[in-house]
Amino acid sequence: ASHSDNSVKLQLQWVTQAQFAGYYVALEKGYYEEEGLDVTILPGGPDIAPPQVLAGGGADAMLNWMPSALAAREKGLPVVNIAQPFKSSGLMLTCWKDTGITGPQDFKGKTIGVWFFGNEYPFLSWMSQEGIPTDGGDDGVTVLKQGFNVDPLIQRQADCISTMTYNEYGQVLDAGVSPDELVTFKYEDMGVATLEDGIYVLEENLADPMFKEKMVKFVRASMKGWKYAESHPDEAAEIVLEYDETGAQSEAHQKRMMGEIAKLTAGSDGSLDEADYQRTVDTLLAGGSDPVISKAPEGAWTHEITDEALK
Amino acid sequence: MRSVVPVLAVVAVILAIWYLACLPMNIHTALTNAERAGVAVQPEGAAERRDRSGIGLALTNPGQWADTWAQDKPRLPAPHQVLAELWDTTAMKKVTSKRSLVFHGWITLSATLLGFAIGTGMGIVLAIGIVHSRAMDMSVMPWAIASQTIPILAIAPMIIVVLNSVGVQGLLPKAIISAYLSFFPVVVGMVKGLRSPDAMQFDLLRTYNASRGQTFAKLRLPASVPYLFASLKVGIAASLVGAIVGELPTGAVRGLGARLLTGSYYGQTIQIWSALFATAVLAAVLVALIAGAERMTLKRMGLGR
Amino acid sequence: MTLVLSALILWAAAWWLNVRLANGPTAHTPATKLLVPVIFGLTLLIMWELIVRGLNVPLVILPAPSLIAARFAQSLPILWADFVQTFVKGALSGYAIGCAAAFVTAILIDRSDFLRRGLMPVGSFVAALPIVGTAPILVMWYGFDWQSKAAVVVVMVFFPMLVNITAGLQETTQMQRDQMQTWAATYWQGLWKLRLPAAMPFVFNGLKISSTLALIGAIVAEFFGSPIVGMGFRISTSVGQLALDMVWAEIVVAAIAGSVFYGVVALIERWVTFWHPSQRR
Amino acid sequence: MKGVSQATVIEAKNLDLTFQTNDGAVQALSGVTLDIAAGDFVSFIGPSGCGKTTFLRCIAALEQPTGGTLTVNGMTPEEARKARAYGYVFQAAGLYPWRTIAGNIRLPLEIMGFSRAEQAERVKNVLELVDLAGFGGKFPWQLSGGMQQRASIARALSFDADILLMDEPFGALDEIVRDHLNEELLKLWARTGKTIGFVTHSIPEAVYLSTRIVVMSPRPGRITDVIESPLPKDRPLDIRDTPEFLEIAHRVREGLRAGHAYD
Amino acid sequence: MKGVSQATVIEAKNLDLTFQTNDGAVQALSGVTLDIAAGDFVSFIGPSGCGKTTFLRCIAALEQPTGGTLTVNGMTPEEARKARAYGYVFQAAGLYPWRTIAGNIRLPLEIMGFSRAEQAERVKNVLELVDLAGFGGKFPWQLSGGMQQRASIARALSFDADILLMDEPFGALDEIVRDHLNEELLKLWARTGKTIGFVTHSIPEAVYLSTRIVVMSPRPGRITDVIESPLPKDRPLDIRDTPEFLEIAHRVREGLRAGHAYD
Ligand SMILES: Nc1ncnc2c1ncn2[C@@H]1O[C@H](COP(=O)(O)OP(=O)(O)OP(=O)(O)O)[C@@H](O)[C@H]1O
Ligand SMILES: Nc1ncnc2c1ncn2[C@@H]1O[C@H](COP(=O)(O)OP(=O)(O)OP(=O)(O)O)[C@@H](O)[C@H]1O
Ligand SMILES: Cc1ncc(C[n+]2csc(CCO)c2C)c(N)n1
Ligand SMILES: [Mg+2]
Ligand SMILES: [Mg+2]
Repeated sequence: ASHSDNSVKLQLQWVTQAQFAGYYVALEKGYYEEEGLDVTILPGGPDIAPPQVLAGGGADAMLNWMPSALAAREKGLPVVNIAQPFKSSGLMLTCWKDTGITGPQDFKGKTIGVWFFGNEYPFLSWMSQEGIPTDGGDDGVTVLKQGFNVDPLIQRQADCISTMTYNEYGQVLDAGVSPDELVTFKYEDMGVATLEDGIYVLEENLADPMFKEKMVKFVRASMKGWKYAESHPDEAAEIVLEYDETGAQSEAHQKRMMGEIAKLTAGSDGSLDEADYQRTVDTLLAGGSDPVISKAPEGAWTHEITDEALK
Repeated sequence: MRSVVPVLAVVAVILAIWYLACLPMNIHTALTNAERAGVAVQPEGAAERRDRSGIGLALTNPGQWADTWAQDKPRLPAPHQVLAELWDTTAMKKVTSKRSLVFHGWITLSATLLGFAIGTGMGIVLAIGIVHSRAMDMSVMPWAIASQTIPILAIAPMIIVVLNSVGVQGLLPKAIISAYLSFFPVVVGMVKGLRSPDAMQFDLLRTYNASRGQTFAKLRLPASVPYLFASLKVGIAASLVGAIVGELPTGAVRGLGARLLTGSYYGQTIQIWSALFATAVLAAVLVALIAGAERMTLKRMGLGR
Repeated sequence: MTLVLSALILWAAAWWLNVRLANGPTAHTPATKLLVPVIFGLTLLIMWELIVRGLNVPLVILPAPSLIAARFAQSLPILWADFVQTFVKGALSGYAIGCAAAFVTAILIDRSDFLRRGLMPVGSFVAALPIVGTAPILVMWYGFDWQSKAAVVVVMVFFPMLVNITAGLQETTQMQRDQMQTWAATYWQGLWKLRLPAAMPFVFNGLKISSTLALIGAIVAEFFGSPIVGMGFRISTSVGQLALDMVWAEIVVAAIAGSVFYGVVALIERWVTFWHPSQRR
Repeated sequence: MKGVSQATVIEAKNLDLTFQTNDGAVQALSGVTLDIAAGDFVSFIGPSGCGKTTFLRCIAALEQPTGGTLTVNGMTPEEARKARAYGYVFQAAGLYPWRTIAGNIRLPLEIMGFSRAEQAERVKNVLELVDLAGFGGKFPWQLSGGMQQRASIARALSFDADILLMDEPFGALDEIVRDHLNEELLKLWARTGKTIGFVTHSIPEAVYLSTRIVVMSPRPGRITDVIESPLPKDRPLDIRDTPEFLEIAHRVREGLRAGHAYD
Repeated sequence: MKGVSQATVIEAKNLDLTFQTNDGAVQALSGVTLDIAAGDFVSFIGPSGCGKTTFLRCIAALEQPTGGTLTVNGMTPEEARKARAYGYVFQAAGLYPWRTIAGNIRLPLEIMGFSRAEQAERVKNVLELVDLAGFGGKFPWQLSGGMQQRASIARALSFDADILLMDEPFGALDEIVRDHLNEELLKLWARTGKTIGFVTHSIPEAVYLSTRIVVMSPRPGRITDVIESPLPKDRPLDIRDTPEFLEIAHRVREGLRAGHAYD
């Protein structure tokens, strides 16, 4: 492929929302333009696998959770992490308090909603660490493939569901539930956190210096966007709303989301922390009978881009 | 026209049942809300009520009925809520607004129409091939049937990605998915139609020593028109479904399909229902348009009676 | 490039063979009728294989048929469990309920012209609601397990069945109905002995259409929430894991199951409507 | 046979029937007065659309006259139908393709609640009567048109109604087969003494079969002539070449021509 | 008129035709030998299934004989068809419902490549010939059965073929209309001098129309009798009540009966 032009296509892993505020801010504020880049942001959705889009040449870079990206790497799609704007994980399980759940061991016999599509790995490895089978029964948990809203919890079809601190948890509260009625388990607190929203590209492209240079500019501008978003959350949320073409987002929701997102990006300057990486890999390797990755990956990340960008 | 009264009667009954159904459907949430607001309900505690039937709860708590028709994110929105949302997102918004259903409807419609055109064209060409070539008939027909047993939702993302990788983006991928759904009814109907003249009508042309092309133009084609229209009505509805399915894996940004989907991410049931109804209305309008064209054409051809 | 070229040559050769077979003296034997589509299908498969290899299409975009076959063979137990969950529990039960409900409704409608004129337009409007919209709602109402999938299937097959049965019940000629009258037959006798048998070709038309809809409906519904088994579940999660070979293995199962289902209904049709001109030869 | 003073079976007085259609009212029958005695063989002949079928349908209570009176065996047509007074044979055989010949003949018997044994017995008898013994197990489409029509007559005979109404039963058959069935029908009539109302388009057929020929004219359907046949009851086929026969045929033709407007 | 030695138009020698069906071979024609001279009106009569239609179709090259020879104007039927030797009229009018009457008549002319002006001219002429002037703009279903059949004859006449083949053209019409069309057909034949092959089931029709009547018998289809008509060319309708007419009719009936096995 020719990387001599200055266009960059970024595949998001979800619909337009404040989770991706940094990129929209960089676009809106002209940071990309300043770098001489012409950036297109492609929203995602439940039917879009960003690695597949990357493989098909539909995008130059993608956002992905690391478990999913590492799994893709083992499947023969060599993606490489070039930057990690999210320092901490926002993933958690949210349960009704009145189910009597106080700790992971109480999950036995309960029904739990989990996101699949490559996002089930952290949960599975957590359960295997706790020694809880995931195939139903009184001693195990019954797993549901959760859709992308909080209905299963509200309707009490599940005792616990997966939520993101910045999104679904807020939706539960919006439904009128007070935090006292809920128990939450953050993966971060349980020691099973895996890295989320990183920027990935195809390994073969990195061999091309032109492409590398483009990515350097892209990451630099993006991080500038992120930092601006962190310090101006309300403005960032409004920018996101501006770019949402579905017209389905509400302002209140996006502002709150931006507030939570800022907490997750806070500790990162964009470069991947090797310790976080190692913890993610360890968690995944500890996964149960059907592990996400069977061996520690090689070359799944690089500091070359961030080193250059942050100079 | 004779149907107006029966239709109204049926609609009235459906509305009544609908309102009633809101009671058991939404009562759990209504009670929880009431409890949070400090109102006494029977029995107390959401966990307690969890396995109770909605009907029983509705009967024991008549005080909360009104709330079942006025929730923000109800399990079953009440008809007036859906209507209000429909009104709000069509008449009250500029058509260029992202929050206008007309805007989203237009996006979907354009993919539908393009897909319908492609699908119909392909279907007709395939049907012509099938009636003129035994080899094609025998090889293609079974696979055309099999192709329809494949869940389109499963391959739609792949179609999008594959097309994307060869540089095709935007309207066309959606239209192709929509064409995939609409070509089949057209093939089936058109094959039937092209074969509908009886042996005598073919013999007649043979006594005139007519060529294959003449037989097609003068006999097969006109004879197939009624069949074609019947298929087109099925086909346009299928196209619409295809366009919506095609919208899901394209980043779901615009169109009625995207409305449905984003509505479901945020549990916006009212938004889902109004998008659903907008789709059904769109389908009804499209089918009615084709039916109108059918009436006109058949009348011209002396077939409309 | 040579692989792509050989694919094209293969296409030409197979087509030539099929033309010969279809127009040859054995064209009307059952063996040829089976052979021709099989050759066509095989040709497509081999071309797929050659092109995917020839153009080096990445596995995560389009796997070669050989890989799909290998995955299929390795995953039989998983595929079987998914099949039972989606087809047997979801699709079949929904199909049965939907068809039965349409049947009862058709007879109600048949007795009342008022109901028919009221229900048919409303019904066709409701039938135009796309499943991608109704499925999430039904999953929300009927839970994650097969019941909600069956409900989606019921909604999908109900109206096509209703239309066909109603049309079928109108199928008798004035003369046949008059005949019943001269014998002073009751409504139910007329229904049972005349109109139902006469409606059978239409009923089966509806049953065939619905058979393909049923499986698709059950699979699609699983996209919107499911237990961790089922064809739709597997397809959607496998896409996320980039296990495209698994996705296609499930699609193969769906195509086989759908075609066989259709074929079985068509066979029963032959047997029940043996008397209809289209079934006689 | 009681000569001219036989019991009256069907009595129509001043019968009117007007259909309301989208294009306005169509008067199908106007002032039709006719008595049919027990054992009569009455043919109705007239141009297309003159109301022959309509009159037969009135008798069978398939149509409701809009004026005049009509009694069958002293009852209303409705009551007569419930009393199983008629067998009706339509122009097309109208056999159910999913039932065998025997099954088709059994159909009215099932509906009328005959016992199984009785059903079998009667089916056997009428199959013999119409010369179809041995064909009971065949399906209609496996038989020629003439055989199908015979089966349809057998079906109308199976429950032994006193009145047989036949609406162009042989219209679709070729002349030779038709001749043959005409002969058979006469024999059957002689043997059973049923009262027969018979619609036809063919003058020779009407003259050959009937004791009375009713000539009708269209718009509005009226009876223009009723011709009593002087032919003996026993009629070989070549009676059709005798002068008496031709004389009657001529009279019928004249009557027809009088009321006819081409197309 | 050259008396008996007119030019032979259709010459069949020892024609055989066997259909291969799923239930085995059906011999539809066996050893059929017949000469038809220019200007002849030949009727074919015989019980259902005796091969009348098949023979006509062989002449029109719609069916391929399996034995014997058949020439039309000294050519093979195929060549004769390409030379537009025949007009063919089927039992049902078979008009295309999406074309007006004029459009239907124009159909063969379009196919044969007549000029626009010529087409219009010819359509006008044949419409007058069959008494349908003024109905050209109507659709078939707006006409009565008899008028439709006349239109179908006009269509066969439009391109002025020398041979007219008619397969039970009036079978579906009622007797009065049929009589009328018979008269018209005779006039047309007299006026144009065409050679006509005519299939019918009706004995009076065959006798009334033909110069020669070919009687056929079924299984396998053979010619059992060829009757030359002594009737004059000019035939009023009531010629049918003359002894000569009845004499021929009787002979035809006997010939038919001889070869006939009921059903
Ligand atoms: N159900 C109906 N509604 C309206 N008009 C009718 C109906 N049935 C018959 N007619 C009209 O009544 C007239 C008499 O019809 P009928 O069928 O009795 O004629 P017919 O003598 O039996 O004719 P044919 O010889 O063609 O069978 C016709 O003009 C016909 O169009
Ligand atoms: N295409 C065919 N395939 C097989 N058998 C045929 C075919 N066409 C005609 N036959 C058979 O050939 C025989 C002669 O048929 P044909 O149609 O010529 O009879 P016909 O004298 O015209 O009879 P009808 O008076 O009923 O029209 C019949 O036994 C018929 O079943
Ligand atoms: C198809 C698909 N499903 C789930 C996720 C996981 N995920 C990442 S961000 C996000 C939204 C949170 O509000 C979710 C659910 C994904 N990436 N792609
Ligand atoms: Mg009638
Ligand atoms: Mg014939």
